[in-house]
Amino acid sequence: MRSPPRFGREREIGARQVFDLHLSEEQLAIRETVRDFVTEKLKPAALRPERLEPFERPLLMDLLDEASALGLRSLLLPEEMGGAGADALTACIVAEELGAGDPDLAAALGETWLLCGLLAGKLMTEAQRDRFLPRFLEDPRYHLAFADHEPESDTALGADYHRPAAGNRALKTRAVRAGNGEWIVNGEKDRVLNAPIAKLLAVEVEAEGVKTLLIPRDAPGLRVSESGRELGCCGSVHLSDCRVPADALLGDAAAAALKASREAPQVQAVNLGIGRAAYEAALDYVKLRVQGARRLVEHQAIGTKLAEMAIRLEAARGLIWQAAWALDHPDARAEQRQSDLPLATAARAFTAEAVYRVAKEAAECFGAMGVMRDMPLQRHVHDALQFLHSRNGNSDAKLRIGEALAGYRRP
Amino acid sequence: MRSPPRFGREREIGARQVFDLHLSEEQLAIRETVRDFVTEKLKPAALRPERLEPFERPLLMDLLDEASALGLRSLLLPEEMGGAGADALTACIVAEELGAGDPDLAAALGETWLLCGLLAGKLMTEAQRDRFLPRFLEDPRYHLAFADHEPESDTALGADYHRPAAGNRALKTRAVRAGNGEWIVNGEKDRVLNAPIAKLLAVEVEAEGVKTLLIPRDAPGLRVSESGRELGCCGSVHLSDCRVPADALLGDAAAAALKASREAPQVQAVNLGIGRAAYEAALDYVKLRVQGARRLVEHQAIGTKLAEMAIRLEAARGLIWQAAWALDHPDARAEQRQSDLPLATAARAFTAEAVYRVAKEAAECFGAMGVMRDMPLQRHVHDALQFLHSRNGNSDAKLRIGEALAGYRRP
Amino acid sequence: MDFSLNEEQRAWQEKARKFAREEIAPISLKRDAIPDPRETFDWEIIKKGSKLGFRTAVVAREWGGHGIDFVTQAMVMAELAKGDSAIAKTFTQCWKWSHLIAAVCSESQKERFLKPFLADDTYVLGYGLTEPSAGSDNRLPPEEDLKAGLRLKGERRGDEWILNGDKVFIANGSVAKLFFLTVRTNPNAPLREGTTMFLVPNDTPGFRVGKVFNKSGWRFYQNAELIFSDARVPDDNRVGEIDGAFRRRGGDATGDALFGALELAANALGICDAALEEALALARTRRENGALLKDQQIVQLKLGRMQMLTEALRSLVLRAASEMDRQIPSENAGLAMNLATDVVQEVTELNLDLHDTVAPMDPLADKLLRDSIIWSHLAGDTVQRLKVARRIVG
Amino acid sequence: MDFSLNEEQRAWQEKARKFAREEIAPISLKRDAIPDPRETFDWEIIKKGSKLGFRTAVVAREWGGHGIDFVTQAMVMAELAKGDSAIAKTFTQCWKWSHLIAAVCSESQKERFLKPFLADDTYVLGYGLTEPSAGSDNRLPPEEDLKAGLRLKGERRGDEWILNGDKVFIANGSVAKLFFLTVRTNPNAPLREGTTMFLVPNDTPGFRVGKVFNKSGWRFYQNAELIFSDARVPDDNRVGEIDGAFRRRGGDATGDALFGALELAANALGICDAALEEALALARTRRENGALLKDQQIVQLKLGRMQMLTEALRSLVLRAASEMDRQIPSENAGLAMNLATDVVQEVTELNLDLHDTVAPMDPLADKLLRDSIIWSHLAGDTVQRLKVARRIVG
Repeated sequence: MRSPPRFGREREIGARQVFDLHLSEEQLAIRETVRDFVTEKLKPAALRPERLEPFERPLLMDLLDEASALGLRSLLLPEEMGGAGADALTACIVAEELGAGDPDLAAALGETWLLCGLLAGKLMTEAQRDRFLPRFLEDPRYHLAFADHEPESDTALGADYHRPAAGNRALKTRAVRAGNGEWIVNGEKDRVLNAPIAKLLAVEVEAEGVKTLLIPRDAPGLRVSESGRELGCCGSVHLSDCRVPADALLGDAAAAALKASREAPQVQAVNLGIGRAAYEAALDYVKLRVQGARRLVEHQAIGTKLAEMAIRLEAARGLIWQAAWALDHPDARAEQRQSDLPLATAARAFTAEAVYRVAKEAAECFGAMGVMRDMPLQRHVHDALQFLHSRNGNSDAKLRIGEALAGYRRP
Repeated sequence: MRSPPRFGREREIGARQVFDLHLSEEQLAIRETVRDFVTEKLKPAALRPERLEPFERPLLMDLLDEASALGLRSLLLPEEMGGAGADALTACIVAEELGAGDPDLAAALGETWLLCGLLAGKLMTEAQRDRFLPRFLEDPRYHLAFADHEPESDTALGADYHRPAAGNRALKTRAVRAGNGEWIVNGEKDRVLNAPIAKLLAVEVEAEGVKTLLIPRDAPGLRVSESGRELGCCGSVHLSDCRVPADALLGDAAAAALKASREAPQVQAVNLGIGRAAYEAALDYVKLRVQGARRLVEHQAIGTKLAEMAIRLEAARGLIWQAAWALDHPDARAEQRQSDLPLATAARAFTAEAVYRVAKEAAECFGAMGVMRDMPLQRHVHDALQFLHSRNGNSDAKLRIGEALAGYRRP
Repeated sequence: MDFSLNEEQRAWQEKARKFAREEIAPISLKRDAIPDPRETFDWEIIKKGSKLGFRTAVVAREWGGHGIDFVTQAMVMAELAKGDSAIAKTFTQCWKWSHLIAAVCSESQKERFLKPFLADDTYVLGYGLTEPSAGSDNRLPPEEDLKAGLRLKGERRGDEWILNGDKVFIANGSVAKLFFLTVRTNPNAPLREGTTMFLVPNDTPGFRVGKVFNKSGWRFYQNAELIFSDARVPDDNRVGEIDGAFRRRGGDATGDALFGALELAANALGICDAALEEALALARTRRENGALLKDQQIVQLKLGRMQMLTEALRSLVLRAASEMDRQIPSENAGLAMNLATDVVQEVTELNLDLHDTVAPMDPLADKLLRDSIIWSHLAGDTVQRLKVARRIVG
Repeated sequence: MDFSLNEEQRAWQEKARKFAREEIAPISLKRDAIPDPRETFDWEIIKKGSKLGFRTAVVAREWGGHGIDFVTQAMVMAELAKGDSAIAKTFTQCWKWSHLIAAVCSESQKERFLKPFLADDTYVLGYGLTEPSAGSDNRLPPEEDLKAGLRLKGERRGDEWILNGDKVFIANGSVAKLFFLTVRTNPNAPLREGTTMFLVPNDTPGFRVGKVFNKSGWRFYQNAELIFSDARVPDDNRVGEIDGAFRRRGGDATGDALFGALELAANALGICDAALEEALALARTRRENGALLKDQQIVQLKLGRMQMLTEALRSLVLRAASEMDRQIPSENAGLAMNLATDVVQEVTELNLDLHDTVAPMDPLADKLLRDSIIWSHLAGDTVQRLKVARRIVG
């Protein structure tokens, strides 16, 4: 059993286990810090008109740097490696706060802290880590990306539900070994979060099986193009006889671990932040605005709507935190839970629907202002839609859960 | 700060607080015990035809006694008084298990353990407790009831949302003092859970303000009639010059505390048990039944439905447990939570809708068998409906939440 | 474009409305509350309705029936169902199969069955498809398993067919005088090519009624188990070709297959009307904390939604019926059946919800909801939605 | 009961369908993608449509228009909106107020405004009610606060009225040549008794267009701020009686008030048709892991639901329009407007959902959904539902 990392302190071994929803002092402290940053700096910047357009929103690099300077870029990196050593729950707490301010920045920064924790903490060889860590820690703009998706590839379960995968699933990005041991990579990846800002990319390739190569941004033959229709800072990675040394190869466990990280609860926490921002904006508004000689909130229909919004967000938060905690406590689940529910996927499906509905209803409270591009509400709706329809969407998530509930294991 | 009771052991003071979803050993043990009882005895009995009819289902008194003998009747009674000293979370865990077996029995037993914890643990004077406890502990059929609702009384917020209460809210059951200090009570209470089996009733009366009297079942002038259209074992209490001694009066805090107990999370846990029973029945069935040359669960539509059911139940459980935990930790909430959400009410609203949908969709998986009275599915749908439409239903719950979110305090 | 009813249509609607209000509604809750499912049926209401023409309304005029068109059928079904959905269904179950008698039976079969049907107020019809382990597979035969589906076996012996096996959940099972039964006559062929239809009177030797199903809704309406032990049916009672039960019916684009869809949609509409009427009456008279319910926003919103859904369903039902009368191919009847499920359940749930604060589980609101739940497996389950959707996607 | 269109109705429908397919749809996504809201408008498409009669379609024939009935209006609106909802709305916004010109303007006003409107392909109309802090209060004036609602002030000075104040979100605000404006002419009376309507040409001295609103959907359609600083409007431009703006309109049971409801319902129907068409095309051609999308159950169920909702809406829209043509009082237009909100949003959400695995935020699916969100505040918010519901509960 691996000892789960805790934010700022190792967990006491042997402490009596007891159901407890208290956040730790450290979690409260970091939430406070991030919330202040969001309120004072991120939110005002995120509400500038150019950030309210739906696509091609420039990433707020200065604020990304500031957030990195708070230590967030290395949030999940173990303490002994110079990171904050936070656990998955703490990552969710931080991601929600950032997401309430600016989901693009939250997604970008979250991707880096997630990957640095995973790569350095678990997947790299010691030699790889020794090369990686100093550069990562020294350079405040050292970001990370994981390139798995390929154009025209079919990653949805869809037709293969409850059947062995068939069809168009083989990777087209291929790596072959040169005589000197170098890897020569050719192919294209798209929908890669952080591609435009990453200095190191973990790239999934076909090389007699699925393997993962660490490719620096400045490797010869690697080119990145930005794409505008996704949340966060996304792009395509073009690899044309791109050469990396032999020791760029990660171990065989890397592919599965990186794939699993796509479903990290912190991603849903960013979305939850969007929902919270929309809900809080609506709550503030309906407490002020008068219609029919009463404040809006004093109308039954509005009070009911707000209650439903608040309930949905609280339920989503519960599922996300539960999934995060389960990630930190893999054994606890096996021992004590009867449910076969894949919690992270369940949290994704629930949160995506909940937040979209919250954002839409929050916008409705604002009347015509809810659809104006210079107001934040339409952006919340748009961002929530992107979560609802990213990574093959909720239909795919539910099919995956359906398989798990039936005990079906993909061969 | 009151020290929250723990099941079987006092909580370590000064232990480091950390978010932890582990159930304690004691919680796991009691869950196991109750689950065995439900599987082996309660469920088979509950599936007998006479228990599948919608109304006037006879309470399974023998099994109620057996469950009492397991110590459940005094689940929330503090240990030093001879009870199990469990916390609200443990009560939810037990209530869910019982609810999955037979919600009527769960509701009846839950009412007794809730009221004994509240009355003896908090509301009775020492003298009252000294008289009450020996009788309660000795008699395995000593059950408790709280009589607050009156015929034709309007307890829904409805027209009074966000406005001071008006209209028809005053209690009609009145108590007056006789010369010898005795209370003479006249009036009628209806929809009283456990009225037909309770040996002691806490009765809300008007006596220059709202007061609560402890009235034994055999008090002269008290008569109980059974009513069939509610879940659990319900009835009306008729009081006609009913006389109780002066020391039957509870302190002034009792009225509010008993009122608040109506919203105890364990009540929603019973409902959650109904949803789980329906879901588990459906899951078993769709894994077996073949249609279109595939097991039902291998159909996308069914897999999707099951996923949605499982997610909803998990989210409901999260809210219920959170509400229970918050009840056990009143200070934690004040210190750390930003939400004004009344968690117990939120858990009720969410669970009621979630379980009804789960029960309905589970029944649908069974085709025509889902509507047959000799099958459990229609009973689950019916029971879930009763939860959805009890205590003024979800519309009222949401209005109450709406008021809380807006910071409105009822004068 | 004209939505108004002609004089004859209005007359039938009015007659049905009056019968529902004066005769059906007063007994509806009482029959529903009877615990034994064999006892819920009432021949008196059937006889009364039969005398008014509701049992035989769709038999062609040349055969002595009333030959009402689909729009009239839809309106009458909705009116009757507003009184009691299950009683309405008992009548219209006869319509479904009098369609068939008239359309595909031989002259001699018409003489032997249609005439007594027209003459006898207690002659009701049943139809048997579902079997203990073949429900959905009959309605949507799987492409991957050609032998799935029904197993009631029919073997030819001289001029007779010997039937062995069971049917379950059979409509009007314990009260019908005549059943249309689909029987597997070629066990080695796929469902659609090995099934024959027979007319089986209830006094057929070797046939008996088993269990009457104890349903949560539609309690008046009898669904029963039919048991066949060497039951002997003359070949004269065979409908259409041997092994041709499904072939025949597939060719009819506006006939009985669509009628079944329209029937469920129109019947649901009647339940919606009943629920809306009950809800409006409550909201307009009940006071809560001194104020009429109808003056509360959330009550208004619920009532508005109930009416919105009901009128959407009514509009689609009328359109589908009108298309059927004009033989215009369309998926609207099937879509109306699917929509009916969503609408009737939400509308009856909202009605029960509005009664929340008045009393626990208001008996009428509870009954309307229980009746509506029947739609889940008849009209709105995955199979019934896929059937329609697959015709749309092509 | 007859749902079919007559020859003239079909001809208009066909003309609209062709124009939408050949002229509107090809420019729809391009205009939508223009970032500056002042630049999305395109006079060419307006001129082309105007020459075909779409701008002036509802002006009475005796005044030189086409006088198409409500059923035709509904069909044409749906067809145009299938090409682009916002372009369709630009045309039909003129219908709304050409109803008014014809119905309530004096002969001299008709001469001065209706004639130029008919003669000029770029003469479009606008209407102004909403103000910075009075939206819902105008649509559903509160009983508890009689002075709530609009504040644009009009003061009589001789033969002129002096207007001061702002209007916001005004339809066709930056392109209309003539506005119908409601103005508070008696600040001491409740809204319904102190408001007068004026015809205000866009070259009125003291009037100017302010901000053009940057909407997320309906980007082609111009909503603008109108600013009045001592703007001078002759009393000849007054419509109806002084302080009578609301009184007049309340009396018209099937006219412009209902037209607004029908317009939103029919326009939404067009979006649904576009979404369904896009979704079906995708499902029929796109392969996923080797199999066509349309062969998957969940895809079939989504498409079936899209069509079910769309046909329910179409049926209710047709029924409401037909009732309006026959002057039959009914709440169906309002209910259709409410239903349109639910339907158009769910249908466009399902369409976007079906595109999930293909590409992030498919541009057309995204646009259709953004357009549908507009319904939230125009047709489906609490106020618009309460307005209809209160008429139902009485």
